[in-house]
Amino acid sequence: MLDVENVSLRFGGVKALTDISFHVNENEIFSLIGPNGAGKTSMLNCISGRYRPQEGSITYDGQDLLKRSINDRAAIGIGRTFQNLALFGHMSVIDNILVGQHHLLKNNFVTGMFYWVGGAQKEEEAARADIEDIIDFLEIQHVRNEPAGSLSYGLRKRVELARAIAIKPKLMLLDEPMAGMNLEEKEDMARYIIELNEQYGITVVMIEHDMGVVVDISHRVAVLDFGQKIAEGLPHEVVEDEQVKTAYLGVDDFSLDEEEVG
Amino acid sequence: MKPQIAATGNGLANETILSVNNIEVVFNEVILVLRGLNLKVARGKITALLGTNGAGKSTTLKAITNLLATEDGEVTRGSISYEDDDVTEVGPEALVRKGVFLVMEGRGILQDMTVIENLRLGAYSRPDAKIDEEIEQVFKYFPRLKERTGLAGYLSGGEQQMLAIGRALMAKPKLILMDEPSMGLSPLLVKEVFRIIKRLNKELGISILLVEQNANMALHVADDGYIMENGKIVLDGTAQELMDNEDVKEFYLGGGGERRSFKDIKSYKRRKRWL
Amino acid sequence: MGHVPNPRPAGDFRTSYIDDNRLFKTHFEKYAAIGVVLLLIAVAPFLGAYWITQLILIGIYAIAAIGLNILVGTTGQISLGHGAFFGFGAFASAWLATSFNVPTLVSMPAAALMTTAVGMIFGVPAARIKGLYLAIATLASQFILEDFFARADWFSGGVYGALADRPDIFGYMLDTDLKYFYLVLFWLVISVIGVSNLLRSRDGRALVAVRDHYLSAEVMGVNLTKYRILSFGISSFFAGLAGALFGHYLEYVSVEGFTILLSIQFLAMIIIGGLGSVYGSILGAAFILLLPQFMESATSIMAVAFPAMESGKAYVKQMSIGAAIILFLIFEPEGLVHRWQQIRASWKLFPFSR
Amino acid sequence: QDSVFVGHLVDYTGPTAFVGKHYGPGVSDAINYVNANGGIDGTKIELTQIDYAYKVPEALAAYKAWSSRGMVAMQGWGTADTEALISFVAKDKIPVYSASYSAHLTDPQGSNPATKKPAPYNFFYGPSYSDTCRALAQWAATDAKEKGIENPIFLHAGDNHPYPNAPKEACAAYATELGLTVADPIVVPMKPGDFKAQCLTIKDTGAQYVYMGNLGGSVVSLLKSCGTVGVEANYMGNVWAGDYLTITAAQAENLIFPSSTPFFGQDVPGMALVEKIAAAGEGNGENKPTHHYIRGICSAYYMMDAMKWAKANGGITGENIKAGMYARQDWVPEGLEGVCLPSTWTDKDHRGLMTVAVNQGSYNGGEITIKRISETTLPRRDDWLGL
Amino acid sequence: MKWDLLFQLLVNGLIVGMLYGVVAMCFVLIYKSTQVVNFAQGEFLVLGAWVCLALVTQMQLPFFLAFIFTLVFMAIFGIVVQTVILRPLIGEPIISVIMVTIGLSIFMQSLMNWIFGNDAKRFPDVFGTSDVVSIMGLNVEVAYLLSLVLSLVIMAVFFWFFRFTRHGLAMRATAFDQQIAQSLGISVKQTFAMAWAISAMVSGVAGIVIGIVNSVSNSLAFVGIKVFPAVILGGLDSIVGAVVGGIIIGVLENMAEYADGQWLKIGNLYTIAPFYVLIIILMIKPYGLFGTKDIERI
Ligand SMILES: Nc1ncnc2c1ncn2[C@@H]1O[C@H](COP(=O)(O)OP(=O)(O)OP(=O)(O)O)[C@@H](O)[C@H]1O
Ligand SMILES: Nc1ncnc2c1ncn2[C@@H]1O[C@H](COP(=O)(O)OP(=O)(O)OP(=O)(O)O)[C@@H](O)[C@H]1O
Ligand SMILES: CC(C)C[C@H](N)C(=O)O
Ligand SMILES: [Mg+2]
Ligand SMILES: [Mg+2]
Repeated sequence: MLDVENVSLRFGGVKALTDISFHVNENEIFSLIGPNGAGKTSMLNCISGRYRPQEGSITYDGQDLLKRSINDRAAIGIGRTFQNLALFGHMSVIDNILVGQHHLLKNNFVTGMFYWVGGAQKEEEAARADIEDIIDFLEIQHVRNEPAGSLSYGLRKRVELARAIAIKPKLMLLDEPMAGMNLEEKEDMARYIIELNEQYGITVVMIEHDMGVVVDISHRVAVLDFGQKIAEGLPHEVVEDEQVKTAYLGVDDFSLDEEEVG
Repeated sequence: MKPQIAATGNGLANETILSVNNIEVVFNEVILVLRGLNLKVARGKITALLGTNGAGKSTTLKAITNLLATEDGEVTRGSISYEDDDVTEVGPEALVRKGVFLVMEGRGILQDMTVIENLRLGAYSRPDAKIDEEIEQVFKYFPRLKERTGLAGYLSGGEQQMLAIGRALMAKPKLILMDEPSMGLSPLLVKEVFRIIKRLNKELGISILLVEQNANMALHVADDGYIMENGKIVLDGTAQELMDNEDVKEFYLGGGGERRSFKDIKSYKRRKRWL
Repeated sequence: MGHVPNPRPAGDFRTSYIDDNRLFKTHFEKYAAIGVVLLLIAVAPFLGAYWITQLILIGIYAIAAIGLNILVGTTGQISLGHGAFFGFGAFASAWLATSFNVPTLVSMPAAALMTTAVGMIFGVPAARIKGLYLAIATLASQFILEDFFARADWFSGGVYGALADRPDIFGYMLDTDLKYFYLVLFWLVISVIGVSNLLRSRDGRALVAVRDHYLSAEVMGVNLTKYRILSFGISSFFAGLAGALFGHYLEYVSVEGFTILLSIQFLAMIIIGGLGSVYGSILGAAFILLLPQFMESATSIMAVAFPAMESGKAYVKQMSIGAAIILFLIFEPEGLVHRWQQIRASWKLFPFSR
Repeated sequence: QDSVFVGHLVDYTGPTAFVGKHYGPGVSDAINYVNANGGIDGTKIELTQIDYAYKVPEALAAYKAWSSRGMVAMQGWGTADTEALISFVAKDKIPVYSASYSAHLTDPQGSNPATKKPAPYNFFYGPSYSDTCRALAQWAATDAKEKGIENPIFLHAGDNHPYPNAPKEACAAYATELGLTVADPIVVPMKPGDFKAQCLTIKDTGAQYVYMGNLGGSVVSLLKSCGTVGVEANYMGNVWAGDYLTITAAQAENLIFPSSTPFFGQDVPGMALVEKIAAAGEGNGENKPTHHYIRGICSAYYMMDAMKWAKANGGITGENIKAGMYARQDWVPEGLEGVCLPSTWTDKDHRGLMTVAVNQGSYNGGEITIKRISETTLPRRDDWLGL
Repeated sequence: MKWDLLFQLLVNGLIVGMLYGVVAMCFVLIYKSTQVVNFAQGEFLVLGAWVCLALVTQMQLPFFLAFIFTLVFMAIFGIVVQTVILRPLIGEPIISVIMVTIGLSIFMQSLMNWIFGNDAKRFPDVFGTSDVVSIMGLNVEVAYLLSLVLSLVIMAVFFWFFRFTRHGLAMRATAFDQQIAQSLGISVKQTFAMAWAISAMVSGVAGIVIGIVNSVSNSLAFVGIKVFPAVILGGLDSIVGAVVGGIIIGVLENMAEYADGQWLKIGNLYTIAPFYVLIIILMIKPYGLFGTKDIERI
């Protein structure tokens, strides 16, 4: 499904990614984990086109992704959510989600202006019906008409997911979908992701810091540290990896004893 | 309604560094977000404020520090007192000078400035600060910041969070309000951040009001806690009391005793309680 | 921009998605809009020459302002060159009509299309430049176009300007102001409907998305470059159309009419009316057009009371325009339309609003 | 007729206010004076003034409003607006007396094949810009001969704007005819500023005779900047660029400029009336009236004399006023003898006056001296009509 | 090629450009600290010139005193403008704020027209400022030389101010995000007032220089528009960029004049060339030569 080969990315002197390779199988939930600044978001940005790696190749569905423009990648079925919310704040939730359908709609500024003739109306209404399913699925009916900018953090994350689903993606990139959520909301979000994957057959690449979630729902995990891949494998294997433990996990308890304090 | 501190007894007044009395906050003159909220922060203690998304936690912190004006919000009822003074109307900069410092949600890093410049601005309210010395002090807590010489906007999430806390230290506050300091941090860093919070509290005696989604961690470091929903406090008590509360366990800490797997939630759903 | 909820009155449930996506949010709004248009049609013959002139100019400026609002309000790109595009439309239509004998009714939309092309050319920098840098780049296009008008004798008559005849419809001359008013009203209604439709369909959404968060808009499949430039094109279309109407109304087109001051006036219209609002554009156009005249009368009256002011009349009028803009923005920074919405919102939320 | 309506365009606040503040009151004071003293044989002139700040669209709007109010004649102002209005006033048959002396306004029937647009209803008092410039070129040629300058160079400096442009080509053609070398014209903005760059270019051309098509602040700036970089040339202004105020502001030395009336206070019979008008009206506030003020009076009086004729010959209408302009030859409005020079308009030729007086003005430590250095009457060449 | 002329134009461009640089810095100062683009910049300039002129000619003050008083006046004026007009707009969209400064410019322009008249008035000679000195063969007004020194000094001071002083840092912080600045204990109001006061003062100085060189008149306000290309070329928020941009525009104008006069014969390439170059440079460098890029992380 997705093949990342020898990707390297630099910002000036900063090496964000060094020689990263991994591949994601069709219909799996693949998690990227690693300490802050490891290059996880940068990796997603390379896949979705925000960044252009200096070296390496990314292949999706047999196509060379790096040759495609950013907006084109949505059209070929790559959806994504963002680490720091990136909704269209002044648009209503519905409109936000409809933007996801941009590449699926045909009407343009000419037919759009002549709404009633030229099929724009029909198409818009069909799209509207379409996204209603997504709204139901993510349980955001009550905020449909609110401007996205006034929603609370958790709801915004959900709307972002809805917007990405509206793209009708085959591959979904999720950047910390559960950050800033409480347990209950995380549970909801986990449920949505699993359902996306199982019911709709969407392949998911997810970045997440909550190890509980990662271990529970992902099929495979890759670990980045300082721009390098330090481990890859099944979730429970990876968490036992010593290198991963020291770089990322630490000891799994709530004690904050002042070991290092001095 | 003015706070009646005398009535609650002098002893308590001394121990309470901050008290929020029945405040109401309205945005854009029409949206009511806080609906009569009460809470107290004990001097030298860590108080956790937990709650669902959109409950109004961030709004509470901004109301305390009087930062709502830029978002077209205002406190329309109730009062806030800090160290026995009514500070409901006191401007944000005066509050910083009085020793109340907010570490904002999303960290509030000045992205187009360097780490050092960010830290220097932390001490803005203290013109007489010995900046260089104090910055070295902060680097003792956050050694990895020292190596970062570029713009703060290019720091990773964890580093930005440390910078935000470091900047708070530069202000030498008596009370720090923290808005989701662990958000987006790796497990290791989450721990480190909480450890630092605990240390600041212990070593420097700074009182802390901690807003968190990571309820487990928060209640572990906190002395007291509040749970808010829909603009109101619905539950309060010592951290231990809260941790033992069944509902809190269910909704914030995850399961009764055993941690349940996220995979099994699909069918499972129990809905809200306290309201 | 603050958020105002837009709750619908109780009982106004929508039963289908069609309802949810109407041009008019309530029946009242729909009938009010139709009513105003009908009223104007009916009343126009009885208005004096003065008011007809005002209405014509308001209509023309409103069309241009609606166009600018697409660029500024919807796509979030500040333009300080709208006046020049307006001028381009005026010159282009006059040029087509005089040099090629194109019938004026055709030359006007044709001029609008030419302006679209020019707008897109000057919009190319928008693919790379953002925010205030872009604003200043559009300032440059204002000056470059002005210079072009002053120099391109073949096109604009150079600094001497060009004649532009009143249009005729198959031999029927629109020679009186009243007839011309109906033409302007026709185009205004078309523009309002067209733009409102645009804003509720795919490309309109894309424009707003580009404004609100262009990075994520691109990831959602919106071609940034295309929409940034397109938005210049669409906005220029309406500028060109309005310019053409303006030229043939005055029957003479002169470089001096399309200075940076006009561009500023257009900006003032949409800000005072309300950014991003079609109806706001119309209100803003009326405000900016009538303000100087109101001030003129006001200062004349004042001059009677204080004869000392007589010599300063012209200045006081100018000053009061500046002052009105300032005061307006201080006390009503989000525009006339916003005030209306706020009144409406609190009225509908009544027991729960403050 | 109890009263007739006349519109009056003025620029008191725009880029040409520098002289507009003098000419405009000349017109209105004269009309008010006549109104106060019996009007046009009993008919009062209802004068409405609009300060259009030299903007063509504003002028157009004012014209439209006025013509629908039944205006019989208009006192206009600038070249750009007057030329823009040519076909409108012709259609509406409203004579316009402009302060624009553009030669483009002088061919009423388009008898010169080179004329772009015939201007049957346009009049002005004084020699056209082209003719004044020709007279200045003549003076330059003579001056060069006297001084023994080998290859005298002539240059036009002015904005790309109808007013400075008006005489540009015509004058260059005649200067060439006179044996002057004509350098490429230099564009100098109408707004004052630092023109050292332009002056360096002027210096580079080696021009000895610089014709300045602008006025007021721009001329002052040009003189200063060119003085700074050391351009050695004779500066010739057009009629609007030469007055004691410009000379003072620029501290000019030997500024050559034309005039078509005597200066205020000079000893001619008609000056008594001018002084009365100035005393009764606003004059120029505290300032001594300039010759622009006096030209304004002449413009108004020619119009009013033509109205008088019209009243006696079928009533004051635009057409009759026009006819009134043609009724006499070499005429001077009553009471202004020696102030307004004898002028002739015919239905084929609106060049009222062909006589140009050339003056030289200097500022020496606060003292202004202006002396007349020549007076030329140009021939009415057919190929010059309208150009 | 006429090297001599070219060289003189070059020198002229450099000198005039320095003055543009000073005005551009006033601009940048306000932008950098308040995110406001001041369209009334030109009017600020003219106001300074008028006030100083009035003090010298009408109050008969010695120039030095008049200069000091002008600075004081401008500082107060800046604070008043900020407090009365801009403070209420804190937090409004940038375009509303732009519009307000445009309104202010319209207001000031006509008020000054009214009070001071619309003719150009000559500045009386002050310590020989209208004398001329020859620099590399080009005669230049002494006032320009003063402005040259001045611009270097101002630039150095500004540079130091924004980099190393706490008020300078506070101004930058405020510009970045007012809420964050407030949370750090910075008084947004004071910071803004200070920025406007400083900018108005420096504008006053520039206005006096320009007034001495060109005579004082309201149309000098066009310098405010002229520096736009300079500011943008340099980068809206770069002090050094302002000066570099000013010099580039100054030189460019003069080179355009040369090309125009020698070969192209267009007429006013001088005024329009900067705008073409502006667009071209922005296409290559969207944030000007030294402007800070927005950090676009997602
Ligand atoms: N646009 C950019 N310019 C310069 N440096 C960048 C840019 N984007 C990312 N970096 C750098 O690349 C490194 C990796 O950043 P990235 O955001 O990918 O980390 P991450 O793994 O997503 O961390 P986190 O868990 O905190 O989100 C960091 O050191 C960061 O500073
Ligand atoms: N500027 C604003 N304008 C309008 N409504 C707002 C604004 N800020 C917050 N709100 C509303 O106030 C409510 C509380 O928001 P707040 O950010 O305080 O929640 P929170 O408890 O911090 O949530 P989270 O855990 O998601 O950060 C939300 O419903 C939100 O929609
Ligand atoms: C220069 C001004 C006096 C106007 C002048 N009458 C012109 O021809 O435009
Ligand atoms: Mg990340
Ligand atoms: Mg929050």
